[in-house]
Amino acid sequence: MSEHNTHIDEHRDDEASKLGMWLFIFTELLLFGGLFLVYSIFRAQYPANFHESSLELSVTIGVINTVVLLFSSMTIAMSITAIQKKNKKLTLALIGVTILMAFIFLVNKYFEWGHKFEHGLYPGSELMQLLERGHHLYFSLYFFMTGLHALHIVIGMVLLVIAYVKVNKGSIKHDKFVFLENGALYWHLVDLIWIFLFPLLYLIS
Amino acid sequence: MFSNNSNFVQGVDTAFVLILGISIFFLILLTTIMIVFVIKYNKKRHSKAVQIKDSSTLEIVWTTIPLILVLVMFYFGWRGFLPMRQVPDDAMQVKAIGQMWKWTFVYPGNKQSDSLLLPINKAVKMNLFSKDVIHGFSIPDFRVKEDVVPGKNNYTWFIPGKFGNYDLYCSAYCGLSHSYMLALVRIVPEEEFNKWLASLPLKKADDNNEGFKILDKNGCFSCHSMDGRKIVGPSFKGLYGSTHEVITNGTTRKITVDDLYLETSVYDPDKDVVAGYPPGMMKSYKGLIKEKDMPKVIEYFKTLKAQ
Amino acid sequence: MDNNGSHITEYKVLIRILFILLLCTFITIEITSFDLAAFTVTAALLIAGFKSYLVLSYFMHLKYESLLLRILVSMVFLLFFVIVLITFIDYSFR
Amino acid sequence: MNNNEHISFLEHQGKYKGIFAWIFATDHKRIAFLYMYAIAAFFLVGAILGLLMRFELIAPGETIIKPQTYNGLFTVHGIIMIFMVVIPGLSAVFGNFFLPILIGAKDVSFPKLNNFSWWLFMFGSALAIATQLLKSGSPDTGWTFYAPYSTTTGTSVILATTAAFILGFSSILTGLNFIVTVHRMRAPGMRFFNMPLFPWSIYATAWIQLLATPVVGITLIMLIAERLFGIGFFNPDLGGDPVLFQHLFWIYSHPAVYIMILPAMGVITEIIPTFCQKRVYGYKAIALSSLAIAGVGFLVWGHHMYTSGMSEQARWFFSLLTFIVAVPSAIKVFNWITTMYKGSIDLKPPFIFALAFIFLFMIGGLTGLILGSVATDIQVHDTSFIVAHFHYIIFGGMGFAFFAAIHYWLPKMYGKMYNFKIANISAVSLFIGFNLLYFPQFIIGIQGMPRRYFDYFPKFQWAQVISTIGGVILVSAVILMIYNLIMGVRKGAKASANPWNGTTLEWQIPSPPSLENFDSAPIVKENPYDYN
Ligand code: HEA
Ligand code: HEA
Ligand code: HEC
Ligand code: CUA
Ligand SMILES: [Cu+2]
Repeated sequence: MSEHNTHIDEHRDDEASKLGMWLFIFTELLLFGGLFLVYSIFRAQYPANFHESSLELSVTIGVINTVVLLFSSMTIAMSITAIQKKNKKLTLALIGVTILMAFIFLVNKYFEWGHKFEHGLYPGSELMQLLERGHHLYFSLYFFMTGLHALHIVIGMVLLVIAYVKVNKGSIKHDKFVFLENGALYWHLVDLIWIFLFPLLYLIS
Repeated sequence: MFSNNSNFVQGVDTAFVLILGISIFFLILLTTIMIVFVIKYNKKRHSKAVQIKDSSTLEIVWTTIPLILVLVMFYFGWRGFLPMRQVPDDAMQVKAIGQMWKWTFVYPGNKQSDSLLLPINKAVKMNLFSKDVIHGFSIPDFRVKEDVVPGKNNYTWFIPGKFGNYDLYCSAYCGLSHSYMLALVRIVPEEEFNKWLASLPLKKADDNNEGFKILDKNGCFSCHSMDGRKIVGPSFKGLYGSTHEVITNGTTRKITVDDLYLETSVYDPDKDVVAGYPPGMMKSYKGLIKEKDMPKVIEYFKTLKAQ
Repeated sequence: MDNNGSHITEYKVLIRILFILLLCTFITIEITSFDLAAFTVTAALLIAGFKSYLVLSYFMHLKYESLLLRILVSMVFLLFFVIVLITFIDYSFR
Repeated sequence: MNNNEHISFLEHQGKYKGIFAWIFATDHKRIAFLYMYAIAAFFLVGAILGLLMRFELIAPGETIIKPQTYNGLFTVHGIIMIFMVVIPGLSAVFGNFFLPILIGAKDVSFPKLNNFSWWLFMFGSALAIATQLLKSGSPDTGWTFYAPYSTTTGTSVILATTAAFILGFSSILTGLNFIVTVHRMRAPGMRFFNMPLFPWSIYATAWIQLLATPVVGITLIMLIAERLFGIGFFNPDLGGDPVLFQHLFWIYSHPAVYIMILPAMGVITEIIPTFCQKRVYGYKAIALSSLAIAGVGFLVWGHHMYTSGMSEQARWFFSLLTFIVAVPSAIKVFNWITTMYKGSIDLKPPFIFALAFIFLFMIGGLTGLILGSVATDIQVHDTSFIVAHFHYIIFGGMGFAFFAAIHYWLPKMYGKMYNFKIANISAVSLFIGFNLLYFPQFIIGIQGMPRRYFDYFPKFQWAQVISTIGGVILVSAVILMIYNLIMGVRKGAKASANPWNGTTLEWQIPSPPSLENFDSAPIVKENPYDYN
């Protein structure tokens, strides 16, 4: 940025950036951690209600989204292999596929949520207030957790789009790809959280 | 050694004196050492510092000693506390209801009172119940304190051991008049207690009225009475249908209390200010009392006839 | 933390991991469709734990990172686990 | 180093001029100044609110303000002091300035992020102050935001929690920056156990900031969602649980008290060896006890909830761990005092503040033991005993450490020296005013005076009057101290590079340091406190 701090940029430290990203991921994990804590406590208190409510969710959509995310997680991991192997075209293609997957995930989520909204089931709705306590808590958690997760998907997508542009411009290349690596790490975080969200929200017996 | 106000004083005060004693000992000891060093090794007297080597033995010693001491403190603290959770089976059950900002005590036989009268030397279990937010049931002289949490059946118990009047405070912050949420505790002989109990009125039946519940939950009754008394605001007794003067935008006019007036009074209290009361005392309850609940509230107002 | 000669994970490995992850997903669905009482949650969480282990080690390259970072990651998960456990000391006894 | 060609970072001409050279600065030293001026201003605002409360409490009944105003006052006083003053306080000001220098680095790892943290901090603070100006009135929940009161009150709770969330985010980014800096930027040859102890304490603090803050972040968002949509997590009518909010809140806020005190302990650990001209006693024990406090501190949050109706098992568990976390603090105190043994003690203002710190911290900490024990906490929970405990340990601890730090490092930061005599007078009168202000609160706390009380029984008045007098003395002393510091900076004598004869790296470079701190590679010693 300004002249008088150019000394900072002389010194490039990829390990530092990566460590920084990991630390940020720790923060995100504990952010969701708070929600998982709330979830576990209410689930322990209202097991039957949680089970009944979870039947309202479509396991199919959940499975599709899980597969989509796992797949995208793999493609973004592959993009790093590709850039290390100096294969720019493949890198771009893989990032592109990942972004596409993220988009599919969001479209899916849109329909899933939209379906609930149509039935008058959304935070603050009249119907929600009338539900039994356990059901109410379940759906509040459902919207809160998946909503926050979707927000992270959007942030991840933005990061990946930037990475795409940078790879295209050539500022991310085989010996300088820490931005892509960090974007990928963030994307895996999103996947990691979904790995827990899916069984906890969709598969309750 | 300690006062005999309740059966817990002994345990709590023992722990207190023990921890305080150890603390004061360390505070004085360390402060003295510090001052001695500052004087003795002052630059003027001791111009060259002596570099000393770390000693692991010393580190271990001064880790172990505090560790043992704190474990002792923990033990006494725990021992003083444990009886507070072990309620005898024959304890008299009294329900303490906390709401913004007053206490109500419900005795066996559905009798209710604003102050807590208790017979001496008899175990009493307080079942703590809140109608709105968290309050704190606290009688410092008895070493008794437990939060009154809505939706949770907290309890506490004690055996009063001395005649007299004691203060009961609300210890958990609960809003505007938190500091006025007090009650009187009176410890009396058993016969007096029984006589008093017999003379108590029954708990009011209003409790099942939907409108009453809404007003009660929002703390209206801390400023408005139902029996014609003037507290902070005018009484609700006979309010509906009555005519009186209000000040609207600085001009005095006469109104008759109807549905619409009640609604503005609740949602926009400063619009029509009752003559003789300062504006700005009552806050707007918009959003707190839902529009759909208003009819129930108004129905309830209609029941409060001025006989 | 010096690994400038960055490790390259082969495509094959990544595909294999994806395959295992998908398999785990379907096992989870199968398991939770039986009613094994408390065991179902445990099983589902164990599998999810295993899956996240895979994602962390291979997709996130943790396997090839410094020991320090691996310890830090496990500490974070441990911390969260301990916090949940302690909170349950309150909830399961009241 | 030739002094003639030395250009300090203050004189350095960058791309931006005037104010922009400051607010867009990425130099860690300039950012430290930015934090310091902002925090001093907030501190002043918070102190005035505190003083207003004291005047209200001077007599029973209404004296100068209405109950609702009083409730807003202690809430905003708490929010400002906790989230805007003491949590960023030492780590963002002196951590920013001296952490890189003490480990021989040019700057922190992410200078731009560092600047961004400051902007977030200012944004969050602006929101917090804006709550005062809204029509709905300042929040009246107490700084703890306990549900369900906070979900129902009509005041501007949403804005206040949003502010706290943003301030937390800023705190997380600062912590992240420092951890990476300590790992990646140490001068060649400096291993972890060659680092001075202030960086150690900042490092331990940074971990707490990083791992605890997100929990309160999500909790505050849940609270906002509760108000906006009625999600019901904390609302018993909808099946929720108010006590769960307390768990979540204290999972952050107990570790947060160690965010406040650890850097303070670090500062004291720097000052004592310098003024005793003696190597610090028990280097390893002090370093590791910081980590121990940070680690175990995560597991004791329930001691704020002994009366909330937790299970008995949880109560004894938290009590036991609370006592154990006190031991590392004791170790530090013992090591500090032993460091003075056979030293060559020079009673300069920074050292006097450090002595006051140790004494006040001991009182605050030892009364913490009374709170840690379940039986005695039942008696004093939510009374002014608690108010006295945390003012002793936060203001007497962290606050005095801040004053000690500014007197210790001011010559390095500005290259100027202040008047010692006035500094000593202000230190002593601060100490007297402080004890007058808070000690009586212990006594009436034991007798049952509840906290957050607008009004009280006349039997407590004697103490409240003493407290108010103490408050006035305290504020006058602070004004004297600040006046002295400002005069020092503006008109004081030029300070040499090493006025106290310290051994750590900051004293090897000119005052004020140059832009890149070290014009030649720093000489790293085996033991940072080597006086031979
Ligand atoms: C900087 C902040 C800070 C620090 C460091 C501490 C440190 C400690 N605190 Fe404090 N505390 C607060 C800030 C802090 N606290 C605040 C703000 C609140 C109120 C929040 C609110 O409700 O608004 C609070 C409330 C609080 C409570 C809840 C009270 C209640 O609401 O009922 C408890 C209970 O256990 C407690 C305990 C302790 C203990 C055991 C320590 C220990 O870490 C202290 C350790 C120190 C020492 C022990 C002294 C030094 C050692 C010696 C002199 C050697 C001799 C020692 C031995 C023999 C052991 N604190
Ligand atoms: C750092 C923390 C901090 C500090 C410094 C203070 C300072 C003061 N506090 Fe404190 N206080 C809290 C944190 C703090 N407080 C918290 C967390 C609560 C609980 C809130 C709640 O219940 O929710 C509380 C509650 C509280 C109460 C209890 C309210 C109640 O329960 O009813 C009272 C009552 O008198 C009080 C008084 C004061 C006074 C008179 C001062 C001060 O006026 C003392 C004088 C201080 C100064 C004069 C400092 C001036 C400093 C500067 C001008 C800046 C200098 C800076 C540089 C040189 C860089 N405070
Ligand atoms: C802090 C005290 C306070 C609380 C709490 C309070 N009020 Fe009031 N109220 C007043 C005062 C003072 C007045 C008279 C001045 C005015 O009209 O604004 C008043 C006036 C009224 C009036 C008009 C009375 C008349 O004689 O015309 C109504 C109706 C009313 N309040 C209803 C309520 C309801 C319903 C609630 C609870 C949801 C409530 N109030 C809570 C203080 C309070
Ligand atoms: Cu009820 Cu405070
Ligand atoms: Cu604590």
